[in-house]
Amino acid sequence: MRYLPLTDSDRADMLAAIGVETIDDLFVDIPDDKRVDGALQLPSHRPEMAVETALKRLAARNVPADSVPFFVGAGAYKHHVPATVDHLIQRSEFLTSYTPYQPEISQGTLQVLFEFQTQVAELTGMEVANASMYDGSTATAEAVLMANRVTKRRKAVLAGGLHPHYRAVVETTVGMADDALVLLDPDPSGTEDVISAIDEETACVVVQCPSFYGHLIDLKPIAEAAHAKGALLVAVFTEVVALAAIEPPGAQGADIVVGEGQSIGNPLTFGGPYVGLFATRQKFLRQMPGRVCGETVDADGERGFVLTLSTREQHIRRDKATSNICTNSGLCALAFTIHATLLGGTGLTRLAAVNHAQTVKLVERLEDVRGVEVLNDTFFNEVTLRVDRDAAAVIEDLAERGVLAGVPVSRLLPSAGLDDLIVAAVTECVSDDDIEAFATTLAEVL
Amino acid sequence: MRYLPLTDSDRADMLAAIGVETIDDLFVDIPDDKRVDGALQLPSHRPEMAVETALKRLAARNVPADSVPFFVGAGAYKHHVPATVDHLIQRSEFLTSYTPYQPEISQGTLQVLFEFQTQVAELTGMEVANASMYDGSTATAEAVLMANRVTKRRKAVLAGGLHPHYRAVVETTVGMADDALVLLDPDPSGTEDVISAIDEETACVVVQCPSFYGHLIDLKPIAEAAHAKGALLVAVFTEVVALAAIEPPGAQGADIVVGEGQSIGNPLTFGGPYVGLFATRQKFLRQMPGRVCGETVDADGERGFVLTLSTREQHIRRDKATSNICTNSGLCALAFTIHATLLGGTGLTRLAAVNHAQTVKLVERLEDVRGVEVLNDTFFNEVTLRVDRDAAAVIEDLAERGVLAGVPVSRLLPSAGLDDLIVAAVTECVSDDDIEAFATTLAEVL
Amino acid sequence: IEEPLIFEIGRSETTGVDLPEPAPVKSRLGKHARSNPVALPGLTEPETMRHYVRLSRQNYAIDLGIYPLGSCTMKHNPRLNEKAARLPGFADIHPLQPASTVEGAVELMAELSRWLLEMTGMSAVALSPKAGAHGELCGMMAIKAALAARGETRTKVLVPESAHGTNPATAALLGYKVEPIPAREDGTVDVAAVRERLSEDVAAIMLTNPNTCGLFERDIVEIAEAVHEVGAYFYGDGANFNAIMGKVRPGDLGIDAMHINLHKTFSTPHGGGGPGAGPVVLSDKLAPYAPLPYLRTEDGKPVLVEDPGETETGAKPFGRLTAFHGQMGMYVRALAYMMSHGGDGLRQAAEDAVLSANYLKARLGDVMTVAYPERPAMHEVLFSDAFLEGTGVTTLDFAKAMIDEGFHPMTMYFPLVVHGAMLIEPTESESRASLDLFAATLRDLAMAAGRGETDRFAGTPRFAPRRRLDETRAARSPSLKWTKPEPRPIEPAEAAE
Amino acid sequence: IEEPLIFEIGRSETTGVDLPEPAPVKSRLGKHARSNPVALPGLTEPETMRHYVRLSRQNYAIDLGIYPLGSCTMKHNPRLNEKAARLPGFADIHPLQPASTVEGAVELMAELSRWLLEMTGMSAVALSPKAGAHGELCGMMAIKAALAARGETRTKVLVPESAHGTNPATAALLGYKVEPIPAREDGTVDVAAVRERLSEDVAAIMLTNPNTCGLFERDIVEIAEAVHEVGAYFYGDGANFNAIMGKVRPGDLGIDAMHINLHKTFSTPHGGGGPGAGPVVLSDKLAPYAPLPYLRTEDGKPVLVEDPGETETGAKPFGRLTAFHGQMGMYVRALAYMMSHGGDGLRQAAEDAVLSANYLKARLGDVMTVAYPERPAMHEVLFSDAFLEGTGVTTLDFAKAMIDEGFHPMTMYFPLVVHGAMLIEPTESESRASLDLFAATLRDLAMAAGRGETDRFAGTPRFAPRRRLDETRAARSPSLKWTKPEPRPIEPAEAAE
Repeated sequence: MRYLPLTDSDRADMLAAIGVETIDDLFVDIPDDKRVDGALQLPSHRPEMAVETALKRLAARNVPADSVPFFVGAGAYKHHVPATVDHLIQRSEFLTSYTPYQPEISQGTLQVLFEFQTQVAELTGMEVANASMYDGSTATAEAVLMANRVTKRRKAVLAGGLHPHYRAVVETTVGMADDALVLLDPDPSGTEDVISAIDEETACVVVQCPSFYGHLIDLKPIAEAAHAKGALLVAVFTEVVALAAIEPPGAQGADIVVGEGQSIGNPLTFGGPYVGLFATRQKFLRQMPGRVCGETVDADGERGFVLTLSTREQHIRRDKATSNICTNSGLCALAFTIHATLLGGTGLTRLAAVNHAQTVKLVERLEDVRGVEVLNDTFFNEVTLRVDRDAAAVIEDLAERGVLAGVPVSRLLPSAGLDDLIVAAVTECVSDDDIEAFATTLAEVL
Repeated sequence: MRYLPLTDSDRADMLAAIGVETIDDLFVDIPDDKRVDGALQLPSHRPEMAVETALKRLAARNVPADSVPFFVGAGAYKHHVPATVDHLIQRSEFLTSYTPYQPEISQGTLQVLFEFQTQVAELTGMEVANASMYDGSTATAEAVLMANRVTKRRKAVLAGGLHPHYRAVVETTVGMADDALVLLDPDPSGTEDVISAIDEETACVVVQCPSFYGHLIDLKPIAEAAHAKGALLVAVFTEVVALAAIEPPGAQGADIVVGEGQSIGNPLTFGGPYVGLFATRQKFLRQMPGRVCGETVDADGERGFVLTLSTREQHIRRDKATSNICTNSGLCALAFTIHATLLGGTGLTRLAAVNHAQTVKLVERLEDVRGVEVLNDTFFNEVTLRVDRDAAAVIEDLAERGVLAGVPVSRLLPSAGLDDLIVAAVTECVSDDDIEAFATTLAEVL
Repeated sequence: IEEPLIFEIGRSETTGVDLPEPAPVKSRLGKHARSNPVALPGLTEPETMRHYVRLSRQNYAIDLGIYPLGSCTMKHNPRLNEKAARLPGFADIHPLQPASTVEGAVELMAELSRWLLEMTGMSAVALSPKAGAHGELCGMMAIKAALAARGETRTKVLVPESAHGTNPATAALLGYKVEPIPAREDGTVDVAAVRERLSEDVAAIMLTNPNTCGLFERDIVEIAEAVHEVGAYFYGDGANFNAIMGKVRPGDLGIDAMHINLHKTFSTPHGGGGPGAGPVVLSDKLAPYAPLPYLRTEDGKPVLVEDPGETETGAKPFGRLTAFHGQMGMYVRALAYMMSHGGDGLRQAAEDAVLSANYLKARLGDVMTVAYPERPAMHEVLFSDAFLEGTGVTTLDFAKAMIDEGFHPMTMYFPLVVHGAMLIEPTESESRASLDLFAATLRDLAMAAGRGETDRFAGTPRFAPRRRLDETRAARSPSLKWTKPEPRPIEPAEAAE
Repeated sequence: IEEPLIFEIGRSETTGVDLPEPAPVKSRLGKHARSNPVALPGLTEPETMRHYVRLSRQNYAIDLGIYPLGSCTMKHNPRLNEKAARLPGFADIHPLQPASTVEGAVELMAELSRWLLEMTGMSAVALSPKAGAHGELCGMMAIKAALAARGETRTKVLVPESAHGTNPATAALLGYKVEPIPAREDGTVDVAAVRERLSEDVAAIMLTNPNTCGLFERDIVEIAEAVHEVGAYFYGDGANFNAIMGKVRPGDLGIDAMHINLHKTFSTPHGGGGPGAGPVVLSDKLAPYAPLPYLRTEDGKPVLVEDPGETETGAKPFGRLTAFHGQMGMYVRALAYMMSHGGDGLRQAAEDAVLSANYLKARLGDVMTVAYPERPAMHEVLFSDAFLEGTGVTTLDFAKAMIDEGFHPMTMYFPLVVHGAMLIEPTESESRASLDLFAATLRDLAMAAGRGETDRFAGTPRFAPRRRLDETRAARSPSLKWTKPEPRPIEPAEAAE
C-alpha cells in the first residue's frame, strides 16, 4: 500500500504503546452488530499503473473540446489556459495547503486572495469582492438571499435572460428558504421588459448580461427602476471575459454582481470545479456571504493578510451566519488570479476583442447558410441561432460529423417550446477553419 | 512578447543610462558587412495557443508506446513511472537551478546526487559512482578511455553481445582518440568466447549483461581472465532493472560498471535525454570521469554536500582532464533517484520479478507459434527471436496490425547477415492480452 | 524576502499572453462597449512565475510536514490523481456536450457512485454538491422535500453543541429553528437527551459521527430509532468518515442522508481553501428526492437525467443545486484514490488513522489534558488547555510556538464544548517517525509551559514569514482590496526646488 | 530544518510502488540470479513526496530570482515547453519504433534543424550531441575526419586562454596538442597573434564568440581567413550565442563548426546540471562528415539515416556519437521556444540580453572594476576584483555575501585571464525592476567593502541552508556515498546494566 507509511511492526508497537491488543479494541464504541464483517464488496488495492490504465480508458471514451471544431458555451467556455497557470497551481505549497487559518504560515494563499478580490472588484466595477464561491449559479442564489437580508424583503424577480440552470438553482435555494420568486418568461429575443415586474415588495431583480441567449442588456435603466422601488439590482454573468469588452455592471448601478469565473484560468472539466465571483458595494459588506481576506500588520508592523470579518460566518455565528459556505474554490481562484495577472488589462482587452471578432465572423458566415437565423442584434461571444429543424437533432447530426456546435435550448428548457434554438459560443480557440466547418456542416444537415 | 519583461520605455531609459543612442551601438564590434540586415527567414512570434496546437499536431503523428501492445527494447525500455516522479522533478527549485557551484544554496540538488551515487553503487555492487553521464553508450566510451588511462594500455576488446550502437560509439570515440579496438563478431547465440581475445596488451574487455540479445553472461571467469592479463573488465548494461534480478557485476569482479539508467524514472522520449550510470572501484576514483558529489561539513560543523574532486575535471585541468564532460544528466538522475526511492529494495526486486515473469510468459506462448524460435537459454526481460521471414518486414507487418513487436537486428547491424532476428523486450507494462496479441498477430504474418 | 502585490509591480500595458490580432470586423457590441479599458496590471511570464513561486513559499503544506488540523483530514494527495484529472478526456470536456461524446465521463460518475454506496450502505447518491456545507444543504433539502411530500411542515432541527458551524447555518438557511442538544460528560450524545427534545415539530437531527470530540456516538442506533419514531430524519455529517471507512456503514446505523467530503476522506487536495466536493448519500426514504441531475441506468448504461420532465416514476427531485453536474475534477481524483486503495486499503487507512490518533493520545496524555480520556479516540484526539492553566502560556501562544518548531498547529478553540480545545488529527499518511517527532515536540513544549518558560512562547512565531498578525485591526476597518496609494504630498522644500 | 538521507529514514522492506504479483513461472535466470536482494531503502509515497519537496527548498532557482552566472545563460524556462515535451506522442515513443510510427518526431527534428541552420547560416546540423562539450567533440571529430579524408594528420589546436575548459579538454581527448593564444589588452584575440601560431600542423582553432570576457571578437573574419589559408578549420564555441541571435550569423563569419547549447540559448531547463543538448552546425566543407544518424529529405519528407551502408553519395559520416538519435526531449522544448519567439523575438531577446548586461555595466562601473571598459559588453559583463584590493574583503566573501542578500552569485574566478573574475550575465528575462534591485544590492555591497566593513562579509552566508562548506575536506578524503554508521561501541557502564 504505497500511501500508508505504517508498517505492521509500527502498528504492533503503537498498539502496545496505547495499551490495547488489537486494532478493533479502538473501535469498541461501534455497536457489535453493526460492524462490517470482513471486506466490503469492492475491488482490492491496485497498482498505480492499473488505475491509470483504467482511467485513461474512461477518458478515451469522451471527445475533448480541443479535438474538434467546438462551439459549446451556455455557461462554461473553452478558452486557452497558459501552461504557467496549471504549473503554478500544482506547486505543493498551493495545492496541498488548507484554508489559511494560521495566517503567519499562509501568506502565500492570503496574498493571492487579496489580489483576487482586487481583480474581481475591478473587473465588475464594484467596491468589494469576496474570496470566491462555488460557481456562478450558487453565487447567484447567495446574491438573492443577501438581497433579501439587505432589503428585508422576500421577493426576487428573475429575468428571462438568466441561464436556466442558474434560475433553477435560485428557485431551489430560495424556494426551500420559503422566500418568493417572480420568474419571467425565457427571453430568446433579448427584448423583455424587466422593469414592469419590479414593485415595492421586490427585494431584487436578477439580470444576466450577456444574457443566456447572448444579448447585451442595458442594466442602467433597470438599476434605476429597481432603486426607485427600494430594490437591488443583482447583475449576473457566465462569461467573465465579456467584462473586458462591455461596460461593467458596477458602472451601470448594479448592487451585487455575481458570475462564473471559469473562463479565466480554469478548464471545462465537465462542469466543475469552477469559481464563483461575488462583488458588491462597500455598504453591504457585512451582509456578504463567504470568506474575505483583509490587509493588516504583524507584530513587527509589516504588512500581512488575514481572513477577516469572520463574524459573518458560520464558525462564529452558526445559525445566524450570512451563508453556510465554508470550503470554497480557492485553487480555482488562484488559477483565475494567475491567468488574469498574465493577461493584465491589455491582454484581457485583446482576448475579449479576439473572442468578439471570431463571433462576428461566425455570424457573418452563417448569413450564407439557408435555414438558420441569428437572433442577436448585439452580442459578445455567444449567439442564439434559430434553425428550421429540431435543434437537438441538428446538434446530434453535427456531432456525428465531428462538429460540437452548441447547445440546444431545449436541453435546458425542455418544455418551453423553444425547440428550434441553439446557443453557440465562439472563443479565441475557434479558428477560421472551425467556423467554416461549422457553416458547411450545418448547411449539410439543414 | 510574453517572455521579454523589458518594455520599450525601459529600453529607451536603459540606453540612455548606458549612454548610447540605439541598441546597434552596442553591436558595433560586429563587422558592418556581416550584420544581419532585417529579419531572418523565420516565422514571427506566435501565441502559446498556436505553438501548442502545432506541436500537438506533430505529436499526433507518432504512435505512443502506451497505445499499443509494445515490445520494443534494445537499449531503451517502456516502464511505468509513478506520477510522483514527474511531479517532483518539475519543482521550480529542481528544474530551474544550475549545476550546484554554490553549495550553500544548492543542498537540494547535492543531497540528491549523494543519494543517487549511493544507489548506483549499491545496484552495481561497486564502491563509488559518479553523478551521471549523458547515457549508457557515452558512459561505455568513457569507461574504455578510463581503462586505457588506468592500465596505460590502448587496446580494448568489445564483446559481440554489446549493443551495436554502444559499440559504434566506442569505435568512434576510441578510434578518434587513436586507440585500438578488437571487435568480436555479433553474438546472437550468447555463446561467444571472449576470454581468448584477451592478451597482455588488452586494457579492458567490455561485456554487456544481459547482452544485446538478452543472454545472461557469467562475468566472473571473464573478470578473472582479464585480471590475469592485467586488463580490466568493463561491465555494461542497458536495462538497469535487470540488476535487481541478477548477480551485480561488482560481485563478479567487474572493475568499471556502466550502463543506461533510463528504465528507472525516465520516459522513452525517442532516445533522450537518458542518464548514464558509471561506477568503479575506490582505487580508480581519481581516473573516473564526470562530476562527483561528496560529503563535508559547513562552518557550523553541520553535514553538507559539495561537488568535489574537481581537479579531475576540465574546469581546473583543462587539457589534462579525465573527460570533457560538463553538463550531464542531473534531472534524469533526480528522476532515477526518486523512482528508486519509491521502489526501494523490495519494490525493485518485485519489479524485476514481474518483468521476468511476463517475459517467460511470452517465451512460453511463442512456443506455440510456427516459424519462430527463441534463441535464449537464459534471459531477463529481453529475448532474441529467429523468424522464418525477413525480420524487418515482419516488424512492419506487425506495426500495421497495431503491434510494436521489437527491433529487427538488421536495423542496427545491416550487413551482419542477421536479417531473420528480432530483439523483443517485455516489461511490467506488457499485459497478458498484449502477449496474446503479439503471438496471434505474429502467427498471422509468418 | 517580501513579495509586493501585482498592483505594485505590474503595469496595465504589460501582458504575459500573446494573442493573435483580432480580425478587423464591425463590432456588434452596440452601445454596450466598455468606456474605459480594464485597469488591471499585467506581468510577463517570467515575472508571473517568480511572483507566484515566491508567494507559494510563504505557505505551509502537507507536502512539507504533518498538518494535524482536527476534522480536516489533511492527508497525502497522490499526484496520480492530479495527472488523471488532467487527461483531456476529463479536463477538456464540456458539461453540455452531446451525451454520446461523454460516455466515459458518465461511466466514471456511475463508478464513483457505486463505491460511495457500497461504502456507506445507502440507496442513492446525489453527486452534485460542491462542498461539505453544500452537501448538508442538499441533504436537508431532501428531508424538507420528503416532509413536504407527506404534507408536513416541521420547524425544528436538533444539533449537538459540538457540531461544525455549518450544521446550524444550513438548518437556519432552510428556515429551521436550531435546537442544541447537550453532550454527556463523556463527550457523546445521550439518546435520552435526544428523546427529550424530539417531537412532531422536529424535522431532523444533524449529528456528526465520529463526532468532533473524536468519539464514536455509542447511542447512534437508538438515536436513529428515536428520531424515526417521531417521523423525523437523521442527517449524518460525514466530515469524519475517514475514521470508519470499511469499519461500519452509516446506512446500517439508521442514517438517512450524509455528505462525504471528497476533499477530506478521499484526498482531493484542499488547494488553500477549495474546491471540494460533497456528494450526499441517501436512504431509501430520501432517495426519490435526490436533486437533478442524477444517474439512472438505461439498457445497462448509466445516463444522466437532467430534465425534470423525463424523470422515471417515483422520482421527485427537489430541484437543482448547481449549474451542470458537479465537481467532475474531484470525482476523477477521488475515484483514482479509491481504486488505488481498494476496499482493503480504505479499511486499512481508517484503522491507521485511528491508530495514529490514539498513539498521539497515549504519547501526550501525561503532559497535555485529554478532554475525554475514557473512550478510545477515533481518528482525532481532543485536548483541553487545562494543562496550561496557571503557566502564563495562553492556548494561542502554545499554537503559535508550534509554528516555530516547524509544525502547523492543530485545530484550536473547536469544538466549543471544551475549554481551549486543541483537536489533533494526524491521518493515516504520517509515518511512525513523523508521529514521534511531532509528539516529542509537543511534549517538549508542554513541559516547557509547565515549567513556566513563558519566554519560549511569548511573541511566537518568530521564524515564520510573518509574526503574529493583528486580526482585530483587519476586522475593524476592513481593507479588502488594493487601492492606489495617495500621492505623497509635496513638501514645501521640494516644491521650491 | 535538516532533512536526513533516504538511507537514514527508509527501510529496504518499505515500498512506495504497488506492483502486481508476478505470475508463477519457472525462472529463466539460470545460475545468474542475484544471491542477495538489493539493499536499498524505500519510502512510501507520502514520505517520498515530503523528502524531495523539502530538499528542493534548499535550492536557489531562476524561478526564485536572477541567476546571473556568466556564460551560463540562465533564462526563464517556459512551462509550455515542459508541457509539450510530455505529450505522449513525444515522451512515450521509442527510438527504434518503425519509422512509419514516428513521422511527427522526425518532422520535428527537421523543423528544429531548419531553424538552427537559418539562424547560423550554416549548411548542415548534427543533432545528436548531448551537451555542449559533446557538441565540441562532434565538431572536432568532423574536423579530424575531414583532415583524414585529405590524408592529413595535423597535431595542434589553438585555443585562447579565456576559453572554457571544455575546449582544451576536447582537443586533448582527440589527441591534439593544445596551444594557447594570448589575448590583447582589450580582451579579444588579435589576428596577428593567431597568424603567428598558425602552420600546416594546426588542425583547428577553437574560439568562443562573443568570448568569455563578454566581448565580440572584432577580428573574427580575418582570423577565419587566416585559419582557412593554412588549411585548418574554425571551431566556434556557441556557448554565448544568446548575444547574437538574429544579429549576425556564424556561417557568415567563416566558422566551420559550432555547437548550440539548447539548454542555454533556447532555454531547455538546466535541471541542476543537465540534461542539455548540443547540436552542431557545420559548414559546407564539414557537412559530409556529420555523424549518424542524420536527416535527409526523401520525396519531400525528412528521413533519419541510421545506416552507414545506406548513405547517399558524398556522405562520409565519421561515426556515431551516442546510441539512438539524441535529446528529443530537448528538441521539443527548444523548438517550442523558437516558435514562441519567432525570428523577431529571438533577435529582440539577443538585444535585450546585451542591453541588460551593458545596463549593469553602466550601473556598477563606478563601484566595481570593469575588466574591459572600452568595448561594449555583449550579453555578459566581466569585472575584476581590483575594487576589493586592500578592503580586507575577499572575492569569495563578496560572492557569499550576495547569497545573504537573496541572490545567486555571478560566475567567479572565470575566465582565468582576469584576476578575481566576476562574470555577470543577466539574460533578457529580467525585468527592469529586477536589474535595478540587483544593481543596487551589488552597489551597496561594493561600497560597504570599500568602506572596509569586513564584518558584513566575514562568515557569509549566514541565512542560507548551509554556511560556508569545507571543500578541501571533501576533496582530501572523499566520502561519495552513504555508509552505515558503525554501531556505537557499548560503554562498560551500559553493558553492565
